[in-house]
Amino acid sequence: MSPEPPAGGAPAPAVQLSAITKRFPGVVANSDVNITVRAGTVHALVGENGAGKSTLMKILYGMQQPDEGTIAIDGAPVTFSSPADAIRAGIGMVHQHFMLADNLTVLENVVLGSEPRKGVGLDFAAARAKITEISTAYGLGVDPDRLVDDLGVGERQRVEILKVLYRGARTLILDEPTAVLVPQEVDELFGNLRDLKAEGLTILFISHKLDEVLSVADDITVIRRGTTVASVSPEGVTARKLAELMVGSALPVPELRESTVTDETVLSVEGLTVLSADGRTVLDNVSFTIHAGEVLGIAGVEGNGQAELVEALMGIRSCSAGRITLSGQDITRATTRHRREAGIGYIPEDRHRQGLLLEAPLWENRILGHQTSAPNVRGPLLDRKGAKRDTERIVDEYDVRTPGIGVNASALSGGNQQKLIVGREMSGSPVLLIASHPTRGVDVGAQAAIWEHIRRARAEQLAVLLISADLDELIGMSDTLSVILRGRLVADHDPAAVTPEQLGSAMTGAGRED
Amino acid sequence: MRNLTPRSVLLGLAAPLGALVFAALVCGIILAATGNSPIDTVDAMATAAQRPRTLVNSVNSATVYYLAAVAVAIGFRMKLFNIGVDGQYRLAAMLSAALAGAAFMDNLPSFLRIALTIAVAMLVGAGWAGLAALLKVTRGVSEVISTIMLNAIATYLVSYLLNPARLAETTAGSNNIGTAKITEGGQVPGFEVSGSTTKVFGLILLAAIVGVVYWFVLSRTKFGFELKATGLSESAAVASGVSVKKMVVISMLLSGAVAGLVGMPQLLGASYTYSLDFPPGLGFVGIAVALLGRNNPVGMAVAALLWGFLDNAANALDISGVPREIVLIMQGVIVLSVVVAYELVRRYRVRAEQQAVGKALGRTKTLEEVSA
Amino acid sequence: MTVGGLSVGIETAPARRGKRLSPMVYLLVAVGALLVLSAVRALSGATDLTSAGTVQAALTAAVPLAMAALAGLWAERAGVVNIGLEGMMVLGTFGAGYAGYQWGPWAGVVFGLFLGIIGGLLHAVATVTFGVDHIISGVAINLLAPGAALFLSKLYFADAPGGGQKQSPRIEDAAKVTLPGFSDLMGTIEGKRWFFVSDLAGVLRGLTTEISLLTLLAVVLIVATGWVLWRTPFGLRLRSCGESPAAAESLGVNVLKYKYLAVTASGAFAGLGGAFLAVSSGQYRDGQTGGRGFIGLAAMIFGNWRPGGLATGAGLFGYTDAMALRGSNAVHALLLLLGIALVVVAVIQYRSGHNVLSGVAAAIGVLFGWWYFASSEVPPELVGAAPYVVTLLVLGLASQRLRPPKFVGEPYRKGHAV
Amino acid sequence: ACGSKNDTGSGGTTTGGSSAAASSLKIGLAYDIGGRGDQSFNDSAARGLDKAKSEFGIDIKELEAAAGETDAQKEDRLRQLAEGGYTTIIAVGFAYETAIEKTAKDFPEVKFAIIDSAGPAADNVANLTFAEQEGSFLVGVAAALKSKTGNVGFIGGVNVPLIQKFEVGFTAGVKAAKADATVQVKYLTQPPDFTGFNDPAKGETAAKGMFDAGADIVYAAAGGSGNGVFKTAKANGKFGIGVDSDQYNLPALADVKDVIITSMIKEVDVAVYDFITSVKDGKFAKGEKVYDLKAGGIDYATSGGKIDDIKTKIDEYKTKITSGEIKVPSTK
Ligand SMILES: Nc1ncnc2c1ncn2[C@@H]1O[C@H](COP(=O)(O)OP(=O)(O)OP(=O)(O)O)[C@@H](O)[C@H]1O
Ligand SMILES: Nc1ncnc2c1ncn2[C@@H]1O[C@H](COP(=O)(O)OP(=O)(O)OP(=O)(O)O)[C@@H](O)[C@H]1O
Ligand SMILES: [Mg+2]
Ligand SMILES: [Mg+2]
Repeated sequence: MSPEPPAGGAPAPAVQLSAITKRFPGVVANSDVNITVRAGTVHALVGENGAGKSTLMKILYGMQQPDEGTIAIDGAPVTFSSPADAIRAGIGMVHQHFMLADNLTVLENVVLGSEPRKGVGLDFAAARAKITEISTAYGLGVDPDRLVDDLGVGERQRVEILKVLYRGARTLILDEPTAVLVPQEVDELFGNLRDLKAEGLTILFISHKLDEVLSVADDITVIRRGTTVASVSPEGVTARKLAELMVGSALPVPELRESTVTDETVLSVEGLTVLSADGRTVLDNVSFTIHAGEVLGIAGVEGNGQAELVEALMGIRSCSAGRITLSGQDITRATTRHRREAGIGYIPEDRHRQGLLLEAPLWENRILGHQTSAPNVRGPLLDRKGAKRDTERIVDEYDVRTPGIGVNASALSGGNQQKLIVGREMSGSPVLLIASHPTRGVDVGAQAAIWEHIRRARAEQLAVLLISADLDELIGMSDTLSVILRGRLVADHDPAAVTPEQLGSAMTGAGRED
Repeated sequence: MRNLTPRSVLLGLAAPLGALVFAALVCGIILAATGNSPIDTVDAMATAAQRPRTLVNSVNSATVYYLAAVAVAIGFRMKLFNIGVDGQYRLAAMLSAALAGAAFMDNLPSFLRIALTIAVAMLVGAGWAGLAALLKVTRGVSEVISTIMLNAIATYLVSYLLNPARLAETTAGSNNIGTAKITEGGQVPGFEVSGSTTKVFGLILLAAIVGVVYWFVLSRTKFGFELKATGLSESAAVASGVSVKKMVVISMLLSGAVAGLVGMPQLLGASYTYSLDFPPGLGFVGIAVALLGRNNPVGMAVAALLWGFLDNAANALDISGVPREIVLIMQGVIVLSVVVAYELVRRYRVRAEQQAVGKALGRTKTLEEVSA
Repeated sequence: MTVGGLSVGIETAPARRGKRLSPMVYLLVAVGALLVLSAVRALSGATDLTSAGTVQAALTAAVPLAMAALAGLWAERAGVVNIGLEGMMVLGTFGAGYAGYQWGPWAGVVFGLFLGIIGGLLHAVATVTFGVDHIISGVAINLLAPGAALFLSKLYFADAPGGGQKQSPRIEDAAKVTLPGFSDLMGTIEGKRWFFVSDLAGVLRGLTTEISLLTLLAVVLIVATGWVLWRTPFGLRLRSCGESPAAAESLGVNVLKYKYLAVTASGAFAGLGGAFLAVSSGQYRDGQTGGRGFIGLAAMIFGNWRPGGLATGAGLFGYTDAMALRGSNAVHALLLLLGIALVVVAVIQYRSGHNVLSGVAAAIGVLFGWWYFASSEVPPELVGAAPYVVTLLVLGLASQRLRPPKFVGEPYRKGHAV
Repeated sequence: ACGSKNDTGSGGTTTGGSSAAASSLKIGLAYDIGGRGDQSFNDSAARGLDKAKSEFGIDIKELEAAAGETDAQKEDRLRQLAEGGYTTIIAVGFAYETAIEKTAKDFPEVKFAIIDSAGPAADNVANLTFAEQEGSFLVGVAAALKSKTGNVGFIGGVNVPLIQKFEVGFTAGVKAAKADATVQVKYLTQPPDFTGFNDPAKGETAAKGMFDAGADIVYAAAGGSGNGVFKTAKANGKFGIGVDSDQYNLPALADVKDVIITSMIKEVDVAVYDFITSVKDGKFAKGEKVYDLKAGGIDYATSGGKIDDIKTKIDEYKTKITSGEIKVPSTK
């Protein structure tokens, strides 16, 4: 697939990006970026949200064309006008967001665009054989005939990697592949990466988790505001130093200072059981209590019932058994509206799906979810002035970077969208905050701000249910920690004592008989 | 609504005007290519535009189209596609005409009669639309299919009822058949316009009220907000406490109720009976007008007037020898080109907005800025 | 917990969909349905329920609908809603009329297809290139096409021999074929009025007698569509544009190209549907399509965006429509049939715990049964409503597992997909 | 006279007067939906107009109705004609009832005619109506006499009172000739869905159903959908009866004409021509003029010779009707 390295001397770099500049309307995503990736290494790319990492990788993968600059693969200059060109040059990419068609099978997703043929037809047998072979070789364990819709996140991630391997890529781009994985999964993945590296493949790796980067990378390039600010080797640098290079300031840590837990019960859940549409038990007899001023963290591999728990608490999903009490009031059968009015704030897992109206201005997004309370409404009428004024306040207090409150939410970057949501859900003094992955995909600066807001509200007696895949965040922010596994709360941990590794093994059920 | 700056106003006008010019050009080419004179066409239209009667007819058509468009738009705002406005208004007009023409109604005061007729029409329209809503929320049946089916079923129901043995009566010597004529007390008087024997529908006021209420409810009330929110993102609406099923039912009922009004200006202002020549197909015109007016209360009014004028200019074209089908072609081309123009302007706006956000983030500068 | 490695979480997301039914099950269902039909036929004496004539008429009625539905399928599988089917069909009828009377039915078919393609291309330019809302573009085409067809027919047919301003001269019909021997044998058996056997014979005779080559072509196209879309790389790429254009783009699939191809094909199928209608009616007439494009769209949704399903939808519609047009006697028997079917549904639903639904089904079923026994005919004005009512009932009572392509109706711009 | 066709019809009524005043005649004609070229009712009116034009050299203007329009739009059409100096205006179809009523009032010097409606009454309006039931009765007799199975069919395009007149007359005719005969009745669509006049595929299916149910002759009062009826009749070795004009002689139906045993002729062309002539000659007469068997405005066709053997029988009935001995019903 890829051209032979030039005979003799040092091998040409697998990838050389020179003076890449890419402008979007109003934004220069990349400006004069220079990166050299040695063949057969893992090369990490770090930087804040919006620093331009994904854009750079998309350029390398032919999905976007640079305005200026050149790309050289194995020493030979190339121009990619579509991913097809990049794939032909031996480049594969696992995207930050899943690029999978839910309603197609794994096989169909994998072979798409590079189908084996028998006559004009698709050679299903050949495809199946090849997928099984790769899957076995790398221990990916995916069944080619399952529908992607039925897969969990971990499996989807592996399908993504399979897609790349299937095309025989020699250079792999992994854009935040670990964001949704637990430590054990991350270790497995890194094991795979090392295998691949041993076979001479080159890997470009993007992550916000700096310790991961330090553990797996051979070289690290730091990108800030669209340009390369440093190239370092992991031996000579610490996570703290890396973060400083990224943002130019100290690395914040999730940390609660002193306990504010009171003995006033805010939320009490007893025997909560939820069935899925097809009758499976997705939440099984779950019970817990959260007090005023307490943060309860829930750890778990995605897809073990967290989403269902949150939706059941919010009244989006009905429960088949159990009791939910909020400040002494039974809300088991209450509507979502009623629960929100009773003082539940909600930071959803997927802000685009549940948190925002992307095609509506910020001030209308301020009303969303709070359309029955001041300052947004007066009686049945909207209080447009009130809502706008309060949106200004949120933009101010939460440092939402926007030219105004009249722009559509879609125009904001993810981190800024998240800050708006946090600000909104913290308004009107809620008694309980349900926060699902509140800092996912948010850069370190914004992360610190969000943590600080949660801390402050907790000090003012807010009860918080925190669900996160970031174990450091969970350990640092929680007063109490529970692990959820297959719809059941299986263990409680003391955040002061537990390590991410212990938590990780509890999450996967390792060492337990079930 | 965005702030009104001279540029945004200009942009807002550029799209429809540019599109109209383009549509005129396309039609001109078609006419010329088929041996018809574009000049004559323009001339005929200009003549029509100066004839009071044509204008009155245009306004009357627009009144009805506007009501149909609002009915459709209520659904559209929520991503519901009510193709059934057609069946809803026909059934509603037929049943309310039967009621309004009934003998016992003669004893009621005029205002009450009219109000009752209109109320029944709204109820029937809402009821017929409600069937589709019910099927959707309880059984998940796509409203696109159910309303197509209900349109057809309404046709059969109406013709079953429009029978001398049931709700209709025949006039000797006439080949028409219709409900009993509504006597004067049940009619809504129109507005005289000098130079035209035809009057402007009195119920144009009803259309105006419906437009204002539509605007107010959508942009000023909690309910309107939830309706729009559901249309923009169902999942976000659910998470924010909106019961989507309830919204589907309510908005479908509202849409049907407004659909029920569609036949009223014609029934109470001109026909006074529901008979074989009661205009059909208004629901489909409503779809086109709602789309052209982008579900916007003022936009739809403009679109309805344009549509009404084109329809009523057809006679003038015919008389000057231009094939009247060119009107249909013109309407299609206008819809397409207006929408393309809107899309181009929208893209331009999005870019401008992103630029503004970029500025707010301090990211517009390039190399020099980064080196800091 | 299968193959070692990253296998956590597998159990939490098991398959949700029911398994594919085996052909045996389909066969059993078909036999069961025919048994019920036979019983109702025997009870009511409405031979038209299973007569060869009804089956033939149902086929004829279903073919243009199925073509429209297939047209919808092609576009929607690639992510483009095509509500302009009606307009594209109209173009097809005109094209068939224009070429058909001059150069024979097959030229008509080709020309109808060609005009359909023009309609499809227009839709593609508007929706794919300019990102216009798919519904708007479709509505515009539904306005444009009939206007254009009428405009052209006045131009070309007014002075043609045997033509008129709104109709083309006569078109020869396409040839029809009959399975020799078999058809007659079935005819004999059908005449015996034996329970089930004669009914089966009637259906088989309908399927083997005087079948237009156009009908056969339609069947071939339905099967071929299934094969092309689900069994070839081309089809996979096309479907991926409707399921996840971003994924397709990221793997080097030229999404715009496939969308163009799909919408053009959609126009071609709609044009074919129109052409079939015109050729089998013997001429183009203004207003001939009579909403068949919309019914086709409904058949496609009914069929869950699958070729087999849409053929079933079109068939069901064609069958009831044929019955309603052929005589009201069978429609009266249909009341009984519906009554029985609804009670069966009620029982099934009751056993799977859907008590409310079961109750509703039972109530409507009893109502239909009562209507049947209390009357001797359906009022003639209402007979024609049969196909619409039946479609609604089937949709309302069958469980809803419809799954449209995920990105259908979404505008797509290269490099902008997330 | 039974072989009566268009030409004889006109021959009977022409005054043959000089065309001196004719060139000053400006005639406007407003069609119903379908317009010129529908090969049916509107076309028949057009033929009358053409004949008048070729004979008198008058100035004519033809306008067409659009589907789904309102009375106001029809009225506008008539008014535009009147304002444009057309002093003789013919409205084709009962849909113009209201429009004529309103327009005629304001243009007392203009002479109006409306076809198929006795409704609007004014000093300057002539109502030209037809006794379709009488002609339908005669073809009903023909059907009954020609049928071997004693089972015949009636297919109406759209279920409206006008077409019901055809049905009622036909059924009466069949029963008169053969009391125990069966008449199957089917309307293709219900109003306001007027596609039943334009959908040959539906006509074909309905006719096939009737043939399968034992009918051997079907009377198609269904406009263009009748083509499908004849097509399926031919394919099944059965027969059809045409409507409005002598369909045996229509070029569009040339290849199925041998199954058309007769047609119910409604001489709209004669009515139109007569009306124009009367205005030209200054003999305009207001009020209803019924074109029935007696007046020669309604007849049956014999082209093709398929009913030559029963012509005498049919003519007996014809005489009875014209003499008033048989009164053919026009409503159910
Ligand atoms: N298609 C696009 N159109 C306009 N702007 C874009 C587009 N893609 C990216 N951008 C902008 O370019 C900048 C860089 O985005 P990019 O996705 O490369 O960031 P990133 O470093 O990957 O961030 P994250 O860590 O959040 O993934 C951002 O400001 C983003 O808003
Ligand atoms: N997912 C698929 N993979 C491969 N072939 C398919 C798929 N879906 C349909 N086909 C093929 O397409 C053709 C027609 O499709 P059709 O909609 O009838 O599918 P089907 O097999 O009946 O599916 P279902 O049982 O889900 O309705 C058949 O030949 C079928 O084998
Ligand atoms: Mg990124
Ligand atoms: Mg199937």
